[in-house]
Amino acid sequence: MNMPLDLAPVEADLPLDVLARIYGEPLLELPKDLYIPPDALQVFLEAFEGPLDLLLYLIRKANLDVLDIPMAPLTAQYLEYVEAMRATNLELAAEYLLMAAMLLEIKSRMLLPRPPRENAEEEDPRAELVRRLLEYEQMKLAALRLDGLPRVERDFEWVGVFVAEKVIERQPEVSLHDLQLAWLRIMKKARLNQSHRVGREQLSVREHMTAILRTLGDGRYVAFDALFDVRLGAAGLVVSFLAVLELVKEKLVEVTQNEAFAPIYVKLADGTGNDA
Amino acid sequence: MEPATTPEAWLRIVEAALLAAPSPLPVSELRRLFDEDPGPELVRRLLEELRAEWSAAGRGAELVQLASGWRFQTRPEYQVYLDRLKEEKPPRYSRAVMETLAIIAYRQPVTRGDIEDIRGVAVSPNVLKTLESRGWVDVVGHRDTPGRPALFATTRRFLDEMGLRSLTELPALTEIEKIMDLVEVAEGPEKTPENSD
Amino acid sequence: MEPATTPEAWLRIVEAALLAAPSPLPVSELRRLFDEDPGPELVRRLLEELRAEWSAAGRGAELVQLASGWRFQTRPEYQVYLDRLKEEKPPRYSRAVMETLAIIAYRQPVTRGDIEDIRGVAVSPNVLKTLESRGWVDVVGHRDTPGRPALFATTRRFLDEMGLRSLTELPALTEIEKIMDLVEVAEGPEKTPENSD
Repeated sequence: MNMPLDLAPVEADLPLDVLARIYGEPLLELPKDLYIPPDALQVFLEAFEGPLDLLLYLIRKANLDVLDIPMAPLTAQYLEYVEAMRATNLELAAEYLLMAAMLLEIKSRMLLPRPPRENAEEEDPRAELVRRLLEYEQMKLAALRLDGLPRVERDFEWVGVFVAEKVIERQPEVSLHDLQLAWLRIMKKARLNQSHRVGREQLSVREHMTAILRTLGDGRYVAFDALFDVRLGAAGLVVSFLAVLELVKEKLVEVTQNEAFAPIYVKLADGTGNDA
Repeated sequence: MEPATTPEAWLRIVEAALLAAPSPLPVSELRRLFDEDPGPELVRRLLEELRAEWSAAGRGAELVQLASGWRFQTRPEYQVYLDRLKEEKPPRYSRAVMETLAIIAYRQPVTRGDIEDIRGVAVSPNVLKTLESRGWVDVVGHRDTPGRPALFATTRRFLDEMGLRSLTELPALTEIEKIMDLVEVAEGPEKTPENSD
Repeated sequence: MEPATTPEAWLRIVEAALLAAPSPLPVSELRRLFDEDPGPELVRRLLEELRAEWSAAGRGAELVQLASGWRFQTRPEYQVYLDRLKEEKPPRYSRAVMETLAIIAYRQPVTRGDIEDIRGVAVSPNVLKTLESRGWVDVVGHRDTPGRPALFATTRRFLDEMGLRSLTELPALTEIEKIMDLVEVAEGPEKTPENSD
């Protein structure tokens, strides 16, 4: 007797076909005389997921009605398998023996005279076994279908393209709030006094100081008037003027006038300028 | 960078994000791509358009919606080719693993005892470990019974990796009656079950 | 699976492989995709065609050739959008950089010496270089004192990037002083302030 050795659990690659799976169980042909070479028996045992699986196999193979299981032949056949396994000293899971005991018990209860009541069906000693067999079979089929779903890495791959990075360097983000806090820290640390107080007005003076320095950046003389933009309005002109005064005070610019009423020129103070 | 103002530009931004994403992107995440939040409806329209565009072009990959968001994946018909470049084959799972997974998926949350009741055999710790380490199953709580056994359920990742949006998309269970019908069909004398396909 | 026999099918197989590949694929690797080795020339033609196809469609990603092979990558112009999905926080300037920037912004024009006077510590050249290379600060002149130290001021770009029209829109220091008490409560002595927005 040549036992197929590929008794592995139902192949996942089979097309999803319930009928074929129910009736196309591994081991369609069992040796009639139940002589099974020990190594084949091992494989056989591994092909089943437990006593429920084995019972289902026996029931389905014999085309028995699961709702009206003939307990005597089924129990007999089950016991033969279990005996064969025990005889070859295979390590048999305790559940197989437990099931054997359960089958025998059901069989013996079936032999007892039935009470003449109408609701005998509910008291059928096989009811619990049938419920378990059907529930297990349902999950067994569900497992096959689940295995049949397209699955990542087996049936498809995730797409993950490279992100072109480093082309733009990630710059730190700075908010006005950050700037405010930074300044605040400085003030706290230095216990800044009045001289470091800078108000809104002074800030605009400082802004103009920077603007004037930029205008004078190349070291040339610039007409005093040209430093003032009338579009800034009176307040703006005052601020510009204050900026020039501050620059003079800080010796950053020189103001020259050759004679009274002659044009006034402004240039960067000596040695100042971007000629470095 | 000038702001993306045309629908075509939006499509391309969403496409770039989805192509590069290491995990499925939900609509809420995709909304963050833009200078101004376009709202969920517009993003969903862009996604549908993108999906249709890729589908019509018959590309090597397709845009799919999964439990945790949208993602590009290669079409299954190309897997046989892609497998040739693979170093190692994806794991195959034993019947014990798949049956345990099915019971957790369809009956969740369940304890190990529940699984053993249904399968009629002890569940090896390796089986649950296999499913947990794949990220398909995790412990979502404990049943308030003696021993406080752990309750197992499937994860979002399980759905994602099976290409499902929700548990309701699991293959329908064969109804018990159906199983019995099948038996009756097969019980016909000598009759082999017909397979029309 | 019927064998892929048309050039269009080959293109799609190569496309799927490249989209799913975790690293660049050399031509030698791509040849292994097919039932029969198409040879390097045909694979190269397919790659060129694929590149042209993606480029013409103006997709969010492009096919590029690198030293180690070919790969798809997102177009650089989309990075600014993709960055928004990143979990990681953007880099932050050190305390020294931020304080130096604040001093230059509020006290400009200032020399490095001025900054050191106010901060009470030496200013590393890197700090100023950081701000200059960002384009936020530049040298507007030199003070007429020994050594002719450079005078730093903020630039127009600084204002633009901070969303200001002029320096006068910087938070007024009177306001700052008003909230000082609040900050003293909120800010521990060693703690770097967190940006609350």
